[in-house]
Amino acid sequence: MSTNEKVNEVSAETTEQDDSAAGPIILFFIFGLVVSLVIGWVVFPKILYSRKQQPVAFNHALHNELVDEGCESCHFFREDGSYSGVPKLAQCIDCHEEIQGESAEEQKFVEEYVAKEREVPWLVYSRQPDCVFFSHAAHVKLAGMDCVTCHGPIGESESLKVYEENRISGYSRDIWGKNIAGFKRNTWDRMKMDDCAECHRKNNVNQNSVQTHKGGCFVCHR
Amino acid sequence: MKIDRRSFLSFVIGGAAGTALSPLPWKLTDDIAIWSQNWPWTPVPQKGEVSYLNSTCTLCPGGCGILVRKVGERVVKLEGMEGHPVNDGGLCTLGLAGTQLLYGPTRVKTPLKKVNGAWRKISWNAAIAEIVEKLSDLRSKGLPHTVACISGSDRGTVPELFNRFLTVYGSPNFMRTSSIQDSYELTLFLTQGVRAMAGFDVANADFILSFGSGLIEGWESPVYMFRAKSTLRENGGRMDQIEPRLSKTAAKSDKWIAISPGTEGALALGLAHVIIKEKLYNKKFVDTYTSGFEAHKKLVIDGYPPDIVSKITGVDTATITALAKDFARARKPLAICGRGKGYIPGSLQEFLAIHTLNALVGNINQTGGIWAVPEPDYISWPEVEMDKIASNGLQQERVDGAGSKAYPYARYLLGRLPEVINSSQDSPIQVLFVTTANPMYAMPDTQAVAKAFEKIPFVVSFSSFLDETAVNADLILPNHVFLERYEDVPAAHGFPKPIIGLARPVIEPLFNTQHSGDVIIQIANELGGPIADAFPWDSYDACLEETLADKWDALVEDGYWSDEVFSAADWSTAFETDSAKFEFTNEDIESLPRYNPLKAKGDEAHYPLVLIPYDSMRLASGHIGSPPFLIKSVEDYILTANDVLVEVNPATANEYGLKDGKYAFLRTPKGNARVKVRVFDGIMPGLVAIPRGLGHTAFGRFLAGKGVHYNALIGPVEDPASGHDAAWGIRAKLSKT
Amino acid sequence: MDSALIPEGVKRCPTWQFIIWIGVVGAVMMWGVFAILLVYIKGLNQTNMNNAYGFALWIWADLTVIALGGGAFFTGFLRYIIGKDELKHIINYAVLIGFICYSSALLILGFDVGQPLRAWFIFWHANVHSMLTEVAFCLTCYFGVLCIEYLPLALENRQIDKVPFFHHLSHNMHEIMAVFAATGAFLSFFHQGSLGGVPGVMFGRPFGFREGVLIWPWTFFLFTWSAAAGGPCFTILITKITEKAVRKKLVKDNVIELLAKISGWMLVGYMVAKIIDTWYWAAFTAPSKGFTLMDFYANNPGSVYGIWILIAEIGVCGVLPALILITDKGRKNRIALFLAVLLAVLGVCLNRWVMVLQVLAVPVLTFENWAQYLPSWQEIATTILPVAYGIIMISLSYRYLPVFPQERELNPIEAPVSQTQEQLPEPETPPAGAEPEPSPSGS
Amino acid sequence: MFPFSFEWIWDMGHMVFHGGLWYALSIMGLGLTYCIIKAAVDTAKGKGGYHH
Amino acid sequence: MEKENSKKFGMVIDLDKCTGCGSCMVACMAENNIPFREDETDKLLSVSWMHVYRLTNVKPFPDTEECYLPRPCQHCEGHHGHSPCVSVCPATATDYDMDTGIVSQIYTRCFGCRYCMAACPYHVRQFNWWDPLWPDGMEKSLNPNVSVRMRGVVEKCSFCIHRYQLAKDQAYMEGRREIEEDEYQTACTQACPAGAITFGDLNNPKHAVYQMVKPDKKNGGKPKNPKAFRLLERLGTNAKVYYLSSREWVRRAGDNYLKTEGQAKHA
Repeated sequence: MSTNEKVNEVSAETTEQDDSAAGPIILFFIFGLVVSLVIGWVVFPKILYSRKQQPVAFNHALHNELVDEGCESCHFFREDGSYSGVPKLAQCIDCHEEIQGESAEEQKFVEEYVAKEREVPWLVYSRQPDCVFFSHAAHVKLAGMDCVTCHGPIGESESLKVYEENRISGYSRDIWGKNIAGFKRNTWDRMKMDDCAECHRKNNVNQNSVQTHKGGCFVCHR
Repeated sequence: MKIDRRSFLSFVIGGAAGTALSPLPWKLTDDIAIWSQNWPWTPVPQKGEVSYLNSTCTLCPGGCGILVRKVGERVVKLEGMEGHPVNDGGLCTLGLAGTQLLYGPTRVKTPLKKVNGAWRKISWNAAIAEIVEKLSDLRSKGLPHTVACISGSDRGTVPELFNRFLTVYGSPNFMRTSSIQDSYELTLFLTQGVRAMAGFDVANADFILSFGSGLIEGWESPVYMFRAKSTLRENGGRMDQIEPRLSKTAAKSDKWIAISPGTEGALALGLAHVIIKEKLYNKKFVDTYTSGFEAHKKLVIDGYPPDIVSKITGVDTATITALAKDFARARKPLAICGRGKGYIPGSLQEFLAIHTLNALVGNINQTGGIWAVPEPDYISWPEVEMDKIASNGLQQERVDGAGSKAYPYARYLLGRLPEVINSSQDSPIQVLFVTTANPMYAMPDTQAVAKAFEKIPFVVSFSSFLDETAVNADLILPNHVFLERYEDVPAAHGFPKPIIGLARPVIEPLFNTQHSGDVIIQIANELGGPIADAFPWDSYDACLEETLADKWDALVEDGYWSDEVFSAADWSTAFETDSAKFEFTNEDIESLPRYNPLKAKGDEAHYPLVLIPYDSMRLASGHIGSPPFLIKSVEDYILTANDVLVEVNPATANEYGLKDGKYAFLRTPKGNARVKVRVFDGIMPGLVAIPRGLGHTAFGRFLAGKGVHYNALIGPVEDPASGHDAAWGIRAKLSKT
Repeated sequence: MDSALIPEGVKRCPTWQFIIWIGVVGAVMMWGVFAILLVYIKGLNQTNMNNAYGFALWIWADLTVIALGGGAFFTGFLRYIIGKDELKHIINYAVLIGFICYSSALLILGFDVGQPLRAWFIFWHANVHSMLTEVAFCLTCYFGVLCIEYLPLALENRQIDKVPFFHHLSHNMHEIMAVFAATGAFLSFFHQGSLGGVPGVMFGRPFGFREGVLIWPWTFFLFTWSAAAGGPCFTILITKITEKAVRKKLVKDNVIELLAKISGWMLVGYMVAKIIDTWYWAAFTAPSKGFTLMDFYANNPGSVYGIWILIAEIGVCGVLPALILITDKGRKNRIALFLAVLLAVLGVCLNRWVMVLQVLAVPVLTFENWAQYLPSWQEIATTILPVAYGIIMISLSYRYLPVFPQERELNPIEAPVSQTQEQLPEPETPPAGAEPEPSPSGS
Repeated sequence: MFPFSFEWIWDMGHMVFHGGLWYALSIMGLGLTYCIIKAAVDTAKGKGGYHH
Repeated sequence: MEKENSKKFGMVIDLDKCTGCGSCMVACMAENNIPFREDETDKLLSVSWMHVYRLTNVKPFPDTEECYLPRPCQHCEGHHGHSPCVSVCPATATDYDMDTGIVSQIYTRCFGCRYCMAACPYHVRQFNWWDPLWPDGMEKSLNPNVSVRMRGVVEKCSFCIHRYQLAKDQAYMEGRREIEEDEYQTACTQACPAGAITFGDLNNPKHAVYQMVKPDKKNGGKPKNPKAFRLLERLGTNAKVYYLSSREWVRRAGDNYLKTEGQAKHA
């Protein structure tokens, strides 16, 4: 308390400040610190992302059992080397022209989409922005990588997780990663440019840049 | 504990520290940057499966094969079809910008009817019912011949359907828009006795002598000419351009010979003079396969010695002599004519004079020469059965006078129509169909044309776009655009071989449009009787498939059918004249007025300069208006903001005190305009040059209002020999503002 | 009203007069702010820049204010590193001017870019080979230094100084100011130079391109040198203008003359270097690219970029002021001194103008023409904004902070520091014409 | 700017450039921190006013 | 720096064949989603990756001659990838790729400082002064293989790099690592009706571009073909776009020369 008194002495001489102690001042500092930390780490991510349900609760595990060629049965390559991505209704209709099982979701799918010939507005967790050129052929056909490396074990999932969309950037949360601080544990936890670059660097793929001696821009950009 | 200023400050500092230690500011900064990379108002093209479809471009008469790239259900790009005989992978600016016509804002999206000057949407059935009522009415009054049709072409199934409809309905007034096709047809008919199209084997020639033809400005089949020109150069061939202005063609020629405009025919006769005098002509051909040579010889020897020709044309005698010798001594010399893109027919005598040069060197129906390509003959529909009204109607003289005593050789004389209508009390045409044509823009003397159209009680436009004619029509029955419909493209203009292209729907029609062929069939069916009987097809597509019969599969497979082994008829059988020879001159030709350079309209004292038009590949000047990409590609020395720049020689600019880049007033007997001046060394003194394809009033904000319309400044000049418009310019005055 | 904030022992104009003054200048500034908003919302189409003039008025203003703000680093360098102690009487003002210049420069850079929301990429994704990266980093860091240098002055405000913490902070910062000044001088040397490097490394633009040593073209050194020479001149110029405006002598002549003398010799050195550079460039560098000197100055519309520029820059605005400043007589003559610093400042402005705009205007492709450019009103408004902002900053600082340590000595006040001060009409920064009555305390 | 950013490489250019940068930043940061801490201590000790 | 099997894509434009028709420009616009505005006559405000210049011999009538010169990005190599624009970009938004020799431009990285535009003597770099907006429905013709640029960034010709990317995908699908010459061609090359543009790998002696100009690797890529030249070769840009012309004045217009320098300096 003695230090406080000295402060008071000085300030009493020179200022018209109210008397106050350093203790409460520090308390206020800590209070401010804690509040902002809670806001930044807990509240902010909740506000930043909107949560959206997929139109149909799709069961990857179930489908995976029924098809012959694994993921490529539905997510296939076209002849020109382009990748089809999320299946279109036309593919689903091959099996789901009529209701197959007893699932309510399937019924919804058939009635809402197949019958009305409406494409399902799937929300794509791995959707990259327009400036990105990602070649599935280079990774799957040339490098022989498996889907899990980037997409994780989504093939084993029985339902689709909630799609969290960044309200500002419009990206899926999976691009930045679930962790708001941007840390990742698995190769599939994050899909930012640095994650692509990291793997390319490790495997010495297209390290052609004059500027960075790393990946050339036009390898992944367009 | 009091909350004072200091504790609050402390709280704020703590808060700031905590915020900095949380992801909030950093993530927000990043996300905002990402937002700026994905602004929602910047479109993101949808991905999808890529497919390529063969088709044929119908935006000009060039007949290029195209490859349509689709992504999902969108048409993304038009490219030239590799291996196509006409364009082999290349494509012109207009074709490349074709997607902008498909998706552009100037499409007519549904049938429209003009009610009290405003457009009203109308159903197809109602629109057709209205036409049928009008037509039935006229027919019952015995006036079927007052129905006319203006069409961009008279070949292929769609024009033939229109023509057939008019015939069985009882009107002779089917009109094709005029172009150098008319002049070349007449020329071939008069000298060789054949009804044929002119084909030019430019690629295999070794000396092209072009009398103002814009070989690389879009003359005939543009891409074919480009390719042929490159091949000519690769083979070491030469090309000389005779033109008053340094056009792109002139610039890309080996030699540019500046000539007083309108005197090209005289130069041709002068060249003939030297060739004959020096006995450089092809003796074998002239002696064996021609007639009338002596008369022709007399004409050119007496009338066109180099010094006189030099005076007429402004080309010096040495150049004339040297040019004639070079031309005659070349292995495969080819003389061509028809100015610019060839959208104006020109003087028949000029065409004859230039064509006879080819005869002198014997380069007719030869490799590297001019070929008479038979008109397409794949359409063989059953003869129509006409009732009395129709027969009577067809007995009437054509309203444009074509084929009459005054104009015995012309098939169509659309150019005369405005004058005919304007000079009669009531319009001799009561109902006018306009298809694949935009006469209110493309015909000279826009004001007179507008006045004439105003007098026609009922104008029906079949245009896909809101063009000038459609805007002023009473009813628009929008056609699908070429990417949404089937249509045969019966020939590629100027291409030396018969070829049929197939335009086909690569996309479902975007709007409530209908194929004009179907509309005509439907109208015919509604009218009933013999008219309906003449159209036994369920639909246009059925008609087309049936018509093309054995060629259909090839057309669908490849996008075109071509007669690879075709070669023009041998000299011994080629000429179907009375003499069965090439006739330098004959009774018919003799009966025509003698060659006499056609003067530009206007009196010299008031209008000291001469205004001439020029064409550019970057400006569509046919019935299609330039899409945004084309206008974007136009040079800044042609168009600046909304002002067109007219070219004048520095000497002329000096004489009239005109400054480069400054405004000036351009006056002609037909109109006036505010323009900007471009002082240009590449034009003869005394001339003013203005580009065609600008000054649109329709086609939306990307085109309308830009520049000045040449046709608003000029009037037609009737060629006494053919009746066609042969105006190559008009007298003008250019003064400082 | 605000007498409690005004330093002791000096007189200032009445509050109402001050408010009107600030209001007028503030209005000009708001005009600029409006233009900035337009640029932010609608984009750079609000300017008359184009694909030939990617850099224009703003970049010129940027380079110029940075060069002229060079007085701060160089005076600091002389005061703290070299130990020219007299300069402590003008260092505050030099720092203030520097602060204004650099904050303006950063502001201009902030709206000059097409995508301000991602302008931080320049730091995050830095390309160390780019002169602009170097500029951005050094500029920001040096602005930090200037803040640090300006802060103690701000803390010396009568009321703030009463808070013991701030009082001590200000004192301690003064104590180690040499460290900051040294860092500032280091940073300044590099970013002034890097700005010179901006045109100097453009080997596609023969007008700007220079050979050099290692990665640095000669313009790198010339820019640093000219900033060191021209910056103090600007400080003197603004000091003189301020003295005129407030009708008071604020800095003693010996201080000004010392700074002027140093500037003069710096200018001499710079001129020698500049002339050698120009000669070498005209004789060797440009001809190797196919250009003669006159290709850069002739045949352009209206002779906007005529040879007069070179004559004006080197002769009239270079050699002449240098000669005035190195002579005792010249420095002592008030008019000559004023003229010399003004010319030197104009010379720097002209040099930066040429190195930004003429570089782009000269046709390089033989079939192109001279590019022409006239700024739009939005560009002019935003370029005037820093001037208005600077005047406001100077007015506020002068009124409330002890900017000029010698002011009290030079302008003693008879009456005790009390109410009377408020009643006396005291001139402020507005031009003399705006003064209601003559100042009682002119020197 | 940081060794973990994509553009970073451990070469001469980066070491010199960023070396200088971080050196300057540290001096500024350390200097400022020193001043603030010293000012706090001085305030606590209740030192009197200075004149400069 | 260059790897063993690295490519060096380049272009040869035969000015004797080029007719200045503008097909290359329009093909490029359609391929690369170039925006358009109502008034595009101020070419210094207009975005067009390919621009056709008009050259003249500056002689009076009737000796006036003209030549047309299409100018895509020259993809300068400079010395070891030190092109005029690449090293100046502060945010590493443009780069030189040693594997292809292509100068890249990343629009989402660019923040619009325009230093690269100032550095490029060819004016190939253009700024998006306006938001790119398409009239309702016209955005349907956009090519999904090329990203649409936003306002405030610089863009330039990419040698249709997306076509290279797609061609490689096709090759990978067929189990190949390399692509053939005809599998990767730019949109302008493909469209040119006169066949004036040739595109290929300048490092590959089998490719037409190599055979046409015979670049002298030891001599900074200078063409051995006397008819060939590059624009502003003397600046040391080491461009990858070569031009052919049989006319001396045209070749001379490709670079700056002192009056004292002879007529055949470029050789």
